[in-house]
Amino acid sequence: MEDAFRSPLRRTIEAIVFASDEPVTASALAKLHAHVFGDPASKEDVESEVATLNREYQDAGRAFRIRSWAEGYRMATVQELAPVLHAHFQRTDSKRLSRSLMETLAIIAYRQPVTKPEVDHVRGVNSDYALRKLLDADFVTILGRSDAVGRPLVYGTTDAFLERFGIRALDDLPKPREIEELLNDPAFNTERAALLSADGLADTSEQAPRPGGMPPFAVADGIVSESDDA
Amino acid sequence: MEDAFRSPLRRTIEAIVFASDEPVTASALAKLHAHVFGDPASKEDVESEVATLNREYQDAGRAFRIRSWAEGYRMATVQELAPVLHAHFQRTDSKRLSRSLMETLAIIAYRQPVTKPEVDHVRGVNSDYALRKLLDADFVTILGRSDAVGRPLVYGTTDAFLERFGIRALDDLPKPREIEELLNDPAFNTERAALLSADGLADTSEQAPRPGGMPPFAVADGIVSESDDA
Amino acid sequence: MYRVRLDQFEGPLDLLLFFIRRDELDVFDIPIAQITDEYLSYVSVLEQVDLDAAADFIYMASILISIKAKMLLPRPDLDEDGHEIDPRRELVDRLLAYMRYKEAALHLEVLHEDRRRQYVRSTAERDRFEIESVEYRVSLFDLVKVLKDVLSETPEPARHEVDRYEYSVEEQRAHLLAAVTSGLRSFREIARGGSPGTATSKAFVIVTFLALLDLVQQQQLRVRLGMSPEDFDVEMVRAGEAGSPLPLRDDPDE
Repeated sequence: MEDAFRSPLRRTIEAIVFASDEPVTASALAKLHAHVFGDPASKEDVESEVATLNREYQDAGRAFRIRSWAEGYRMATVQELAPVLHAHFQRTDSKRLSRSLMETLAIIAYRQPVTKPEVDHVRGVNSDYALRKLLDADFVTILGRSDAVGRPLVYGTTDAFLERFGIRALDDLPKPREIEELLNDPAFNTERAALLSADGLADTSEQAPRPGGMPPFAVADGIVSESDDA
Repeated sequence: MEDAFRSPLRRTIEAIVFASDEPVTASALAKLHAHVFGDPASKEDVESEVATLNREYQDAGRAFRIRSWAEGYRMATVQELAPVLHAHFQRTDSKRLSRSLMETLAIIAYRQPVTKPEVDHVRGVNSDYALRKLLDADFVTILGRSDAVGRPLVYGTTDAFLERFGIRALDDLPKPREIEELLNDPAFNTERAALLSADGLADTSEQAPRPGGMPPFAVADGIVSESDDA
Repeated sequence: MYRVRLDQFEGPLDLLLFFIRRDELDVFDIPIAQITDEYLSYVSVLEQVDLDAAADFIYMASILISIKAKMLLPRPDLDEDGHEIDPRRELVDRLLAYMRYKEAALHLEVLHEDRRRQYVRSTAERDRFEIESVEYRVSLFDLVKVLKDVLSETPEPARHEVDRYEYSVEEQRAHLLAAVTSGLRSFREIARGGSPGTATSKAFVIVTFLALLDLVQQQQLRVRLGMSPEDFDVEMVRAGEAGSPLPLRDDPDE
């Protein structure tokens, strides 16, 4: 086994990332190391030590890894242990984001900086409620004002959003497919089915289960028949 | 190297103790393991796995150990790294504004020119300390004297404030009307609030509840670096 | 009117996409007349439940009607090259753009799910060493929020005028939960008040329905479709099941 004590930088990184409640950037770690040990370190040094740490964790079967989220490092448990953790912390899935919040968030994430009227137009509905919830959750923030008429506020996503979605940087967001691509996809109909219906979602394994939600049509069915009797 | 994957109990212990925000007892861990894996484990099994984990940490030069307190197990950094941790967290903590400072700053920003008695009245507490801090930080300045009885000093925000909060001009602050729209939907009556509170959007499982009802907010990067020299 | 925003309503574009998918329509050749009629019948129902959301739907209804009218014009508008402008064009573009973001939302959701499987040290901050006061990081929005809190604490009598139904969502939640303790129940049955002959009202149904949505969202209840086009079944989500299957299922086998 390598003598890890020989690398104070590695221990510094491990200690800080372990003890932090937010992502720590490589440059902050490099600066800290230089400050405490009087020994200059580069961002690349930090990156390479993080890689070494993760290799050590992997080899030793550690329950956690150092992840790169929101342009910083964060220690988190490995995915395959989720069942044990879910069981212990009794996490239920009731805290998932609703579809309308997720939709609003997607529009803001991809179109930022974006104004509320723009979001409303894309969704076809008033997004006041969703926007407020996203602001409250600190996934979205006000970036400033647009120069457009009325100088509306413009919105964008936060670092907390990146962190809570496990995204390294905004550039890493998966690109939405172009419309042509969507339409030319032979799976378009299945895709559409998956997007739009409850039954389609149930068996698409690569898609996350949808947050508890009722599609509008189900609502309509229930009420139509009822209000007829009423 | 020992094959740690062979011991699900060890990984369970490591994952739970790592992620837990309170000490976890050996018997809770044994029960959890039995529950998830259908494989009974005793308190002694847990104790011996914890000892193994700590040996592994020691050998690998890890920055943390599992400590055994009366109430249970906790993971914590090793003593000798305290100076590094102190150095790091002192730096970051000093970059945060406390809630009382934020509150005071908000009132001054929106009500300026404003006197200290007015600020005190709105906040319901004495704002001496907060005001002094804000003056020190150059977020707030003395604009002059009021004509009111006693000719109290009047305060307002500085250009440094605008710059640090990424606001171009005072007009860019959200208007009270916009704040109302954002935060205070008039239709949001109590019933509705009660109905909707159930769908707590935030995945709160990883956030400790924050006193005072303020969600955690990320500082704009600008603020962090700027307040260094404040 | 009891007002509540039904967060699960996805909005008019979603509804249109649903019609298109269900009838396997060509997005570029939408039968506007047919879709408009269906759309309007939906909106008339929606108005009874959720006036807030209905406004969005009514606006789209007016767009549909105006497209329908333009389609009937003998001489359609021409673009600068002299080609006929399809009155549906703008709507189609919006539908397609919306589809893209819906797909993007699903991708985000996958990321969120994966991230939720990875636990961080929840109160790392507290473990470190004593930090005297809880402090917050801030953005411009925080200022606004704080201000709003402070201003709302400055006394000013608030007046709410709400016409109350004789049923509360709270009561109806209890009613629903009691109704399904013994197993799967039909919504119609529950909404009739449980026993035949019991007088019921629209208010009763609507409030029960709102309570149902609420419980579905909380994953206490699950709704099953497919028994009959005029009804759906409601059942309790047992402890431990929560979150595993979809709360809403269309299960044709049953």
